[in-house]
Amino acid sequence: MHHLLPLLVAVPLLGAALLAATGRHLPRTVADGAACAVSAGSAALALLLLAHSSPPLTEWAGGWEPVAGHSVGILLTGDGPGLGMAALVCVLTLAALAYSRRSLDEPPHGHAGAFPALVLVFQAGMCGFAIAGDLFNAFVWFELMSVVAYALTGHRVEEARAVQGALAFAVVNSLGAYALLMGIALLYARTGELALARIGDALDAHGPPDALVLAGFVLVLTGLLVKAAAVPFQFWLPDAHAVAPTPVCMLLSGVMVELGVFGVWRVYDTVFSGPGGLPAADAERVLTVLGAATAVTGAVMCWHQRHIKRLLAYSTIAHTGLFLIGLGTLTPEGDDGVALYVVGHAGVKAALFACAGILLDRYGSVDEHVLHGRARPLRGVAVMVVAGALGLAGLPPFGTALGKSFAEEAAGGPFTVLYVLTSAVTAAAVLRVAARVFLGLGPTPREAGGEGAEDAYETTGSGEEPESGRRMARVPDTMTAVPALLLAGALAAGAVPGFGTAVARAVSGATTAGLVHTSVHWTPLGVGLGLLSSLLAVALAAVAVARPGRLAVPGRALPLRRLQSGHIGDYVAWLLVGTTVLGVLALPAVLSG
Amino acid sequence: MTETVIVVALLLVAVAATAAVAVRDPVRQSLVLAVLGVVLAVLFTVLQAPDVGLSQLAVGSALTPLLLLLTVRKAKRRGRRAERGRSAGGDGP
Amino acid sequence: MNGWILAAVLVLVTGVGATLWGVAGGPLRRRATAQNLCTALACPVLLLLAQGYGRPAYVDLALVLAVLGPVGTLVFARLLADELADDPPHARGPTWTAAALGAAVVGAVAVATGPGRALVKLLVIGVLLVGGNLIASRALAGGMQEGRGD
Amino acid sequence: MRLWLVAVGGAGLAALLVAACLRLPGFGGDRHPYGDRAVEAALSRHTANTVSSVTFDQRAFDTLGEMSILFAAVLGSVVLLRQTRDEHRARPEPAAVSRPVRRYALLVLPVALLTGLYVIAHGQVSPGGGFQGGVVAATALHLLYLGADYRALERLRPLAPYEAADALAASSYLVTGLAALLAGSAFLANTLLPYGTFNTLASAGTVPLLNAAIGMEVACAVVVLLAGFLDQAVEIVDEGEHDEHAEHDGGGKTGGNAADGGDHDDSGKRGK
Amino acid sequence: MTALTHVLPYLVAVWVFLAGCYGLATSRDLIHAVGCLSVCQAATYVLLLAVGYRDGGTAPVFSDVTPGSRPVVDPVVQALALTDVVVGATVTALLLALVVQVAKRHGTVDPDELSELRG
Repeated sequence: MHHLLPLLVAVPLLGAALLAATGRHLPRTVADGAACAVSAGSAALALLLLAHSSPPLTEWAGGWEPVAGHSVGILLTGDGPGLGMAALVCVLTLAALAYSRRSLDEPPHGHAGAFPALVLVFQAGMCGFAIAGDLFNAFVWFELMSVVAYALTGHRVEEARAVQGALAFAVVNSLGAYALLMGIALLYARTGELALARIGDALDAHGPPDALVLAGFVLVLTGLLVKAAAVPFQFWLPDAHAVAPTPVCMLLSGVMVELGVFGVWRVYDTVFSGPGGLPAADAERVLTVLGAATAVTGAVMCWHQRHIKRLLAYSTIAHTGLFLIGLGTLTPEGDDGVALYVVGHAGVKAALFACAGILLDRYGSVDEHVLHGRARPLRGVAVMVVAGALGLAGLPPFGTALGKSFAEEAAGGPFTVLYVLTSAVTAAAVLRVAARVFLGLGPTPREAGGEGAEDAYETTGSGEEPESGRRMARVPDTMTAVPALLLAGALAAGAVPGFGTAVARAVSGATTAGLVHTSVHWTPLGVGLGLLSSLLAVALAAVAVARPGRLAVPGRALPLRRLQSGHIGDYVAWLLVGTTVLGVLALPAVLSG
Repeated sequence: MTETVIVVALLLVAVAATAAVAVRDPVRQSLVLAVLGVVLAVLFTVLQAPDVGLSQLAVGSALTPLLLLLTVRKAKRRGRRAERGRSAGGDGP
Repeated sequence: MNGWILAAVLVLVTGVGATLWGVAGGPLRRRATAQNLCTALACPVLLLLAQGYGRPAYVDLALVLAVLGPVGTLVFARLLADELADDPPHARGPTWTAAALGAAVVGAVAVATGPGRALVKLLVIGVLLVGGNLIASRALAGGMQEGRGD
Repeated sequence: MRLWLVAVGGAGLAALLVAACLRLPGFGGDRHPYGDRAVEAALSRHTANTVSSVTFDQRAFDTLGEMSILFAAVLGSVVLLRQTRDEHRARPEPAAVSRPVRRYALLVLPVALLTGLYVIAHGQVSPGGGFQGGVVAATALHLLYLGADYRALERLRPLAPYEAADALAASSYLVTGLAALLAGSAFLANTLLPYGTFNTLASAGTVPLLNAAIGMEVACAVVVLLAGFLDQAVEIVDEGEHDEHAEHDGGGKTGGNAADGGDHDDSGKRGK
Repeated sequence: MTALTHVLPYLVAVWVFLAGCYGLATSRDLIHAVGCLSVCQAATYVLLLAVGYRDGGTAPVFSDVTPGSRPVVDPVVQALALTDVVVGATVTALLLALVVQVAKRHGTVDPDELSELRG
């Protein structure tokens, strides 16, 4: 069974290569169908491997089994969390490909295979990262998924914003990747190893942490947190997610960002959690402080958006912050909760992006003000957006609610309040959009054109072109079926009894070798908090719609919004500041050691 | 002696990299980057990494400058056109 | 102490260092000439190093540089022809010095190598190096286009 | 504001990195456990160039990833640099390159191609390999553009086969890996072929195969990549740009009627 | 001499990386910024190879030396760096392709003039 692990990468890559080779001569439907088949096949493979992942599968690529405990090959780790992420990637890729069959514009002549091939390579990169057990190998797949993501983000080259967002994305993430590589080089210099577990052992053998370990930790984390879009590395994300084609947004927000969080968990857990790494207190400080800042920033910015895709992008940032806080507890309960939360969030967020894509294709705009009341005929989509918003808020029995309740219980104290507020605010923003766009509630915004009167620090959603090339008269069935299925999946993740416990067992199989079993089920407190944040979200949205002036004070958030300047130089400067902040937060580890 | 040559190559790389950053015009920068590529290849050779040096030579001596210059040429043509359009339109900001 | 490496250090410091200084400032023609000279000088350095380390395998680097270095300069000559045409660089002295140095180094290494396949490779490098750089420098000086050359 | 951020962030990062450097084992240290193991493993598989052994045997899975990055970057560039609806193609004027340069280019072209192939072929024995040789060979082809003109290059470079070959080379790398899996060993295991005689071209098992696949992939990738940029810089223009375009491309012109407007090719050659 | 040379290569790598970051942050031209990014990348190669060096060592390529006759440097970092050099160049090309499109759609390559995405 373990020999099949590399196939998770090889199958989509082979599919992509063959598609690219023959794409010139294939009709579009065949190319899309083939891509879907490859993606479905690898999803089945991932689920099969996941079913056999206890005890964790390990595979040495190239058959370089260790001799006397040492190997020269590359370790692939097929444990519960890794394969779980890989399965999530495959399922979501399948959804995105199915969605893109009808939504995207006719590909340019002679490039029919290019888009599905790129999506398949993207899938391969993300799967490879999820199962990597070797630091440099993880870097390679990390770089692969970044590179494909740049190209996919800029796919609609006719659009000025798309290419600008893609370039900011590319520059910031490339720099993050180079920081990661520097960190790898530093760790290699100290330990002379590249396999994650070996690096951890060698660090422990060396003694207490010093400046070198700290620098390695900071640089590696910088790379991963840039991908996870933690404050202050988050600036690229709204720029990129707002302009990428909708199926790509589903993947970017649904799993790629979460893979950054997963990478943080994997690296800390296997490399830095021993006595030679970073003490738990310091790691906790780093993750929770950054997580809290990320959650607050994301929620505030999310509330102030009128560009719907950008709004969803900020809500992804807010939720990433919550994930980081959950991981920052460094407890098995926190890990379980975050794992489940990520699964639920992926379904909900991808569904919401799909709905935004429908709006864009149907009405040629994703601006909340321009669309005011115009989408009344799309009842099904309206129901899905409201359901998605409640999923973001954590209404039981969504998977997000179950995961969130566990994570917030593990975090405890003030973080519980933060969890409730953040999820409520992001959900309220989506509900506000739903009420205005689909129901036409509230006063019509004065400057419906979206031009001229806007204040200087705002990105309107009216300049976007429909991805289908022209506005669609009716919405194709696949485009509504995909978000409906995704929402159903997110619902099932919480509602199906035993799913949560299965996730928890998969996670604990990797962390504590299955010694500690947490059973994940609904608790009265968790249900209560979930209901509370949903109610809060509805109330906030109601106030915002009825009295637009009361809650949307533009002046108060302006300093924060000014930081999001769209200038690549600023983003790079913040990245440098971020590494310094990381270093300062983790500094006590070295001073005490 | 081997140590001296390593130090010399390192210093050359540091200077070339600084120059590549300090030269702000992309055309001139691409000339500096070409030199940086060659100096890096020498450094890799003295660090006993001929494979990497070969990689660097192959990429740095002709490929990267060609890509950079083609981009400059395309961008400049666009920029000039936009400028002319702006002055002709008369309503530029 | 290794004379070959000492020679390499000397060429590196005086020659490549000078071209680095040349490429970092001044008008475009000076920079373009410096870039050309840089490849012309780095190639002998690589040959000297290969001999100094006692690794004939390193000669491949010099071969690749001798092939691609002038190509790189031709790239500049071709794509900057308009800019360079206004103000063509003329650097006969340094160019011929570099060429002579290259020929001398190739000769010296060839003598040390002795006859064989390695010698053929060295001679090919020598021809490519000297010929390529003279042509490239001529192209920079306006020889790229028909009718404008000297 | 930005300068302050850069100063603060840069100073912090610099302090951190310098502190780390001081704690690094001294330059030239003797402790390289993984490296020493890799040398032994390479010798056990009769691979003279240890670096190639690491690249194409011990860590071939990494190289698969790197190759995919290359593949994705090229595919992405082709998509990004495609001809959009508001653009059309204009044939560039043939450039007149002076005779010595032309002669040099045509003379060196085969030499450079041979050098590229030589570097690829000797990957498992001496410094070199698919990555380096592929770039050299692909660059060599572009001597035609430098020494002659763009049309000459286009004649020798129909793009479709290169794009297909790029993808097929990537597939063949994967297929070699899968063959090992089907033969009952691990993915990308070097167990299919005999290891051969040390320090000859036919040594090191599947390393030469993977090496050749990478060489072909890199060469085709670079050709396709440069084609995208050359098309953009030389051929593709948008409406209203043509007059200016004529005065610029080709690098040099003998003069005469520069704006030869009758030479449009709106359908795009790539489509056919 | 030795105390300095034992850290000099690492310091040079750090310097090059920081210089590249500075150039990237203050760049007024996107093409220049991409060039600075490739400078940052060069820093990672310098660091990797410096880490793998061994005093008196030679390349682990046994086409012209007998295995075991001379100490060799670490081949692993070389393998890591060598693939990355070529791949880095193609990634640079991808970035430049984006710059070409930015120039086309915005008519400028000055990041200060790109102000569409903010807030």
